Amino acid sequence: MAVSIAPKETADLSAMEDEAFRAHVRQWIEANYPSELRNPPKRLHWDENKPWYFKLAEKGWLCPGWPRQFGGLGLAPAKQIIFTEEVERHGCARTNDHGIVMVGPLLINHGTDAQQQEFLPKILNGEHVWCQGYSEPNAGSDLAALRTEAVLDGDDYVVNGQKIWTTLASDANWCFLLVRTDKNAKKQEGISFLLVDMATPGITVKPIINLEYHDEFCEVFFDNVRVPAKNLVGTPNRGWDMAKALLSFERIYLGSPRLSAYAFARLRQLAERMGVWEEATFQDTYGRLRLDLEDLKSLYGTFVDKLRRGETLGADVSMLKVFQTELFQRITDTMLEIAGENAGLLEPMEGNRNLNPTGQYIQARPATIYGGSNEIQRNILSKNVLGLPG
Amino acid sequence: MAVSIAPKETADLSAMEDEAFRAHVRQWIEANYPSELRNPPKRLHWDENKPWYFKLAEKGWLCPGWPRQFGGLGLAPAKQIIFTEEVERHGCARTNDHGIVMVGPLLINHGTDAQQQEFLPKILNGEHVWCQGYSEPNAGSDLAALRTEAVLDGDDYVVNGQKIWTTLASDANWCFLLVRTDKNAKKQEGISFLLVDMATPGITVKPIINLEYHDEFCEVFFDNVRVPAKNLVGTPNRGWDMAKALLSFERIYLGSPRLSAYAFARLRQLAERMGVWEEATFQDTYGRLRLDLEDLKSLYGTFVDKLRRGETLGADVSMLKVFQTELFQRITDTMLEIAGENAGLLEPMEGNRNLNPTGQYIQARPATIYGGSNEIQRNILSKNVLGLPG
Amino acid sequence: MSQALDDRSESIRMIRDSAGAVAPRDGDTKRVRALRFVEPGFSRDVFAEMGALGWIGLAAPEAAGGSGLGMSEAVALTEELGAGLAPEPLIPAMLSARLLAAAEDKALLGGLLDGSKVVLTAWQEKADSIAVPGTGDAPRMFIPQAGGADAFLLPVREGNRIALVALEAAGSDLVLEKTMDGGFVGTLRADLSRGSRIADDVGAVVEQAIDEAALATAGHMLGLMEKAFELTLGYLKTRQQFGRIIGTFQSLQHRAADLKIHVSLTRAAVESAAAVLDDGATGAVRQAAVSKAKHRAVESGMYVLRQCIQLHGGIGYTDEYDVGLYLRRGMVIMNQYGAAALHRRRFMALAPEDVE
Amino acid sequence: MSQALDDRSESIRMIRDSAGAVAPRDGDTKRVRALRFVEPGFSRDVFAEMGALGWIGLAAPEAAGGSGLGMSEAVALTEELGAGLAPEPLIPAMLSARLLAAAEDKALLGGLLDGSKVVLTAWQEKADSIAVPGTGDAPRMFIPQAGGADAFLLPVREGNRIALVALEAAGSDLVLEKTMDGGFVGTLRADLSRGSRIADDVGAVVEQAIDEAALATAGHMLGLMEKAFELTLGYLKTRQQFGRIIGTFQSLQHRAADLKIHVSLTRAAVESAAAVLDDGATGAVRQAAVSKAKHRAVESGMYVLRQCIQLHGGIGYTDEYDVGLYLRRGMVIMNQYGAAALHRRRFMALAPEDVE
Repeated sequence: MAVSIAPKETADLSAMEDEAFRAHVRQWIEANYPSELRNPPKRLHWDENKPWYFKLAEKGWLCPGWPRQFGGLGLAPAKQIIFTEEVERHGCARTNDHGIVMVGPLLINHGTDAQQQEFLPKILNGEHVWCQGYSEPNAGSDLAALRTEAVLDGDDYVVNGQKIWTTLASDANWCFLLVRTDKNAKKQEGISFLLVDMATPGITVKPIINLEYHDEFCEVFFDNVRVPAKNLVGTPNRGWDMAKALLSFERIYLGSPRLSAYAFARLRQLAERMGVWEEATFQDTYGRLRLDLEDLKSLYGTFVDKLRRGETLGADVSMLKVFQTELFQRITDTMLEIAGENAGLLEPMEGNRNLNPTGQYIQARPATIYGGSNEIQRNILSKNVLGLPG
Repeated sequence: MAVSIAPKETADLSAMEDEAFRAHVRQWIEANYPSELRNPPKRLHWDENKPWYFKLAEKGWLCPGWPRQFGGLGLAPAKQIIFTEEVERHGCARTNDHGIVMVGPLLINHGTDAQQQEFLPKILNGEHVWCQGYSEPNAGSDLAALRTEAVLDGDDYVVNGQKIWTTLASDANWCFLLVRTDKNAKKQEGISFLLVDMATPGITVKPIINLEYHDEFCEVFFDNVRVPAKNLVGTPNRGWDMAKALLSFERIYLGSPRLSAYAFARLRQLAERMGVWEEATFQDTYGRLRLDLEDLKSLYGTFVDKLRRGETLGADVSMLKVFQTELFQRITDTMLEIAGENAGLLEPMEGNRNLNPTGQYIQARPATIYGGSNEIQRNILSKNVLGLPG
Repeated sequence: MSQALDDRSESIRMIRDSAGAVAPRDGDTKRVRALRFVEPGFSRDVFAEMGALGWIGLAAPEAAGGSGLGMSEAVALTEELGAGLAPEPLIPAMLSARLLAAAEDKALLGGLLDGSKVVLTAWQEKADSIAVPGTGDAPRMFIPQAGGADAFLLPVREGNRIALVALEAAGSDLVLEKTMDGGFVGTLRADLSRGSRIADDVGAVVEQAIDEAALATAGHMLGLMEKAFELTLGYLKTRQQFGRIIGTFQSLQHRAADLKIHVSLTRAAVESAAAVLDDGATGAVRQAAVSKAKHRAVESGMYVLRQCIQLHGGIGYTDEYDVGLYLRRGMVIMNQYGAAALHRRRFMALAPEDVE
Repeated sequence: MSQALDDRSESIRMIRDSAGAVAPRDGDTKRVRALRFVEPGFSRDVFAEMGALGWIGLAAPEAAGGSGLGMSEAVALTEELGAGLAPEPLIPAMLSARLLAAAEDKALLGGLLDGSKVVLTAWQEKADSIAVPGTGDAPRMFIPQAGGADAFLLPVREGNRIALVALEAAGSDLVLEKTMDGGFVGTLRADLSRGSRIADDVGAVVEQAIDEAALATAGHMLGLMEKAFELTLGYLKTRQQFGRIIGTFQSLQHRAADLKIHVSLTRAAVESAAAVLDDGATGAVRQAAVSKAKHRAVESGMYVLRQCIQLHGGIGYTDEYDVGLYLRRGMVIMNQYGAAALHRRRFMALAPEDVE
C-alpha cells in the first residue's frame, strides 16, 4: 500500500497569485479526478476512493494545510480556501480524511517528536487510513459521558468498551480514540486520546446498515485491547480539550453550502423532468430556497473571510451548521413533494444519478444529527454566543 | 341600570328541533343585533356594547347555559353550541361576559345560597358587569405565583396588591379576584376566590395602551381594600382548583376557528383589492391556509362533539388553542405581505373596515400569549397529554 | 356526521381488532423485514387471509360478495395496517374489487375477494396523477407490488367511455423496480389483444374508486405517523443523555406537542372525510373531502415522520431500528393517488367558500 | 469584496459613531415617542442635523456637495437609525439628493443637503412597486413623512424619457394618513403647472436611486431587528417565572438561537449587497444584489420582530414597552421600495444560475 512520498508538485504554490493558483488546482483536478466519481450519491468506500487518494498523496496535495516542515504544502488560509472551493466545485468525493484533518493537526500541536515521526509520514503517503472513535451508544449528543475505558497495565493501556457511528471504520487501519482514563474525575476531566492500530487483537468492527441501505457507519468493539502507552497523545486525562479544539474544523465543514448547492441543482433537474419547472408555485418555492442558499453563501463567506484573515472561529460558526443542514433537508423535502411516485423508489430514476430524489432525501436526514445534533448546536448558540443562562 | 328580568322569551327552546332552534336564534339576532357593530375591529367597551347586552338580558338569552332554576335557559350542550355558532356566524361582538361564563358557573357550583341570591340575578339583568382579577406583573404564565394578599381583619378581608391584563376592568363594577390568603402554604394551596365591588375605596384602575393603541386591558391596584368575608367563594385556600376548572371554558373558546375564519375571509378581500387574488403563488398560499382552517374546523368539531355528548374536555383541548392562534397569526402575516405600503397604515384602508390588515395583524399578536401562552399550552400537552416527564 | 360515527363505532372497533391479528400494532416487525426485497415483496398467504377476513371487499356490496361496510371502516383498517406496516397491496386490491363489482365479473371478483387471486388495476400513465386517460397502448406505471399480480385490469378509453380489460399477468411485459420500503413497483406494457374486455364503461366508478383509494392511503399514512410517534414518545421517555431522560428537555417536549397536533389534525381530516363519503356524497363534495384528507395526511404525515427520525438521533438513521421503516413506507405512499399539491389544487378548484 | 470592506471599516465605524449622537442605540425613546402622531411626525431640527453631518448627501459626489461615500456606509447609517428608531425621512431624502445631483439643480440640492429643506420624491403610483411610470396626472402615493416636505420632486414620463418636475409643497393638494409608528404618509395630487421642470431625463438615475433606497431600507430593518433582539435577550436574562430566569427554558433558548441566525443572515445579505454596489455593479447585477438583501431583510426581519413580541409575553403587547415600537416601524417599512415577493420575483428573473 506504500507509495512514494517524494511529491511531484514542484511549483511554488505559496508564491502564486490567487487566481493563478486556482487555475492550477482546477486544471490538475480536472485532469486527474475520475469522472465517474463526481458527486457520488453515497459516501465512497476506501476501495473506490483510494486511487484518487494516492494521486493526491503522490502529488503532495493530501495535506495542503499542514506546515511544510511536517510534509504539508504550508498553504496560507486564503489558498487553503481556494483549494477546498475547487475540490467542492468539481464534486470530488470526500476522502477518508480523518488522518488529514484530525490526526495530523492533533499530532502537530500535541504529539511527541516520536509520534510525529512515526505517524505523519504514513498519513502523507496514504499508508495509514484513520477513523475517529468518539461516540458511544450512551454518549451521543452527550459525548463527554463516554465510558470506553483504558487502564494502564505495564507499558500498555488495556481498552474495553464500544464506539458507534464510527465513519468508515471498516476501511481504516488506525483509529484515534477518546477513552476514559480516570473514572473518578468529573466527566470531562478523565478523558484521554489514544492512537490504536485496528489490527490489534480484541477489536471487532460491525457495519451499521443505515436508511440508505448503506454501511458508511460502524460499531467498533474493544475487548481487552492492548495499546502501547506511548500512543497516548498529549497529557493524560486532558483529551477532552484537544477533542473540542479539533471540532472547530468540523463545524465550518458541515456549514459549507456545498451539500445544499448540489441538492439544489438536482432539484431543478428533477423539476424539469417532472414538468413542474415552469409552474409559478414551484418557481416561488424554488426562489425561496434559492435565496436561502444565496444568503447562506453570504453568511458562510463572512466566516471564510475570518479564516482568510487568520482569525480563529468562535462558537457562532454553529449558525452555519444549523441553517445549512436544515436547508439541505428542505430542498430534499421539496424533491419528494414534486417527484410523484418516484418519491418511493430505491434507485435513481431512469438510471440517472442526477435524478435521485430519494437518495438525496435520505442522505439529508442525518445531517441535522451528526457532528453535534442541531439541538446541541442551538444549545451552544444560546449559551456560548447569546449568553443565556443555565 | 337595572332592567326587567322577566324574560320576553316564551317559546320552549328545549323542545325545539335543532334546526328550528337555529333558525329561531338566527332570526332574532339578525333582527336585533346592531349592524354597525358586526365584526368590530377592536374589543368593544361597555358603552358601545350595552344596548345589545341589555337586549339579550331582556330576552332572557344572556345565560343560555345556566340551569333554569338559576334563571338561565337551561339549554342542552348541543343547543348551546348552536347558539354560539349563530352568534359567531353573525359576527356579534364579544360581550363583557365574565359574569356569564365565569362568575355564574362558579357560584352555581361553589357559592352559598346567599351568594347565589345576591349575585346571579344581577348578572342576569346586566346590573353587575364583571372583570377577572387573575394575572399579576410577576405572575403571568406562572399564575399560581400571585402575591396579591388578603388578610382577615374582623369581618373583612383587607386586600393589597396589583393585578394586570384585567380585560375591560374600566367597564366593570365587580371583580372576581384570586388572592393569597395563606403565605406559608405551597403556592397553589394558599389561594382564595373573592368577589369585590369595584367601588370599594382603595381600588385604582389604570388602562394599558396596547399595540393597537387601544385600552382593552387594565392594571388594577388594591390598597387596603376591605372586602366582606362573606364574599369569599368556596373553601378558603382552595381557590386554585376552582380557577383551573373555570379555565376549560376559555381553552375551547380560544380554540374556536372564528377568529381565523373571520381573518381568512378578509384576506381574500384584501387580495382582490391588491390585485393578487388570481396569482398562482397567492392561490397556493391561500390554499394552504384554507386547508389549515378547514382541518382546524374538523378537529374543533371532534371536541364540540364531545361537549354535545355531555363529556368534559381533557387537557388535549390545548391543541386547538395552539393551532388556532398560530393560524390566525399566519393569516394576518400573509395580509401584511400582500398589502404593500398599506401594511404600515394605522387605520383601515380607504375607510373600509373589511380592509384592515394592520388591525388584524396587531390583534393576532397577543392571541399566542393570552389565556395561557402557547409555550404554556405546549408544556400542558407534553406533560398532561403525552406524559413526558419533568 | 358524528351521530353516524357513533353508530359505526362498533363495526370500526371490530375491524381494528381483526386488523391486529394480521398486522399487530405492538408486534414485532420480523415478518415485514423478512419480506423486503424478496419478490413480490409481500405474502400471498397474508393477502389470502385479508380476503378471508372480508377486507378486500370491505366496501363492496354484500350482494356482490362484499362486506357492505363503508369508508369509516376502510380508513380504520388501513390505519391499522399502516401502523403494522403490512406490505400487502390491500388498497389497490380494494380498488380492483370496486371495478370488478361494477363490471359484474363474478369469476375474477370471487377470486380477488377471497384473496386467492391478486388482481391489480393498471390505470396510471404518469406520475402524480389521479386521472385515468385510458390510452390503450400507453405503458401503465407505478403498479404497487405488481410482481405478485395474477391479473391486471386496464381501463381503456373508447370515445367518452372507459372500457375495462382484464389480462393475465403471466406472460405480460412487466418491469419491476425496488421501492424504499422493500417492495416492488411495476410498469406494464400490455398487449391488449391478450386480454378480455369485461365492461363497457367504468369511467364513473374508476374515478370514485381512485378517490376511495386516496382516502384509504391517507388512513395508511395516519397509521404510520401515529405508530412512529408512539415509538418516538417511548424513546423520549427512556433515552438518557446528560444524565437526564431526554423527554425532559423542553425543546423536545414542545416538538412532541406539535407532532401530537399534526396527528390529531390528520385523524380529524381523515375520519371526517370518511364520514362525508359514507353519507353518500358524490361529485365535488366527495372529491373535496378526499383531497382535504389526503393533503393533510401527506403534509402532516411526512412532517411527523421526519421529526420522529430526528428525535431518535443517530439510532433513527439505522435500518435496524424500526422508526425508519415508517419513514420509508411514508416515502412510498405519500404521492400515491396524488401528491399534496395536486390535492390542494383540486380542493381549491372544487370547494365552495363561505364568503361573508 | 471583503478587502474593500476592510478598507472601509474606518469610515463605517465613524458613520456609526456619529449616528449614535442623533439616534442613540442605547438611549431612551422619549424623543421618538414625543413625535408620534404630531404632524409631520419627525423633527425638522434633527433632519437639519442629519444634513449638517453630511448624511443626506452621504453617497452624493463631493463635487455636488455630498460626502462621496458609498452604500456600505449608507447601510451602516440606516441600520443605526433603525436601531435608534429615528423617524426622520432620511432614506427618501437621500433618494431626492441623488435626483437633484443628476439634475444639477444646485439651489434645491444645497438646501436639501444641509438639511434646511425637506425635499421628497413623489414617484409612486401604486402600492408595492419599484417602477416609475411617471404618469403626469396620477396621484403620487405613499410619500413617507410627506407632511414635513418643503418641496416635492415628480418624475414625469415624456416618451422614453422621465423628466423631473419640482413643486413647492405649500399649496399642494396633499392628504396625510397616520402610520402604525406614529408617522404620516402622504398622497399628492399635483398640479404640474405650478411646478418647474428641472431635468429632461432622470430615468436611469431614478431606477438606481430606488434600488439604493431599497437597500438602505433593508439596512434600517437590520437595525430594527437587531435592537429588538437585543432588548429581548435582555428580557430573557432577567424576567423570572416559575422561580427561574425564563432564559433558562430550552424552548426559548432555541428560538433565540434561530433569531440570531436570522439577524446574521440579514447582516450578511445587506452588507454583501452594499459591497456589490460599491464595486460599481450596474444593471442586473446591482438589482439582483439589492433584491436579495431586501428580500432577506423583510422575511427575516418581520419574523424576528414578531418573535420578539412573543418572547416578551404580555408586556410586549403594551405601547409602554419599547419592543413594540420596533414591530410597528417594521410594519411601516417592510414593503417600502418593494415587498419580499416582488424582490424574490425580480431576483429570480435576473440572477443567473450556475447550473452544473
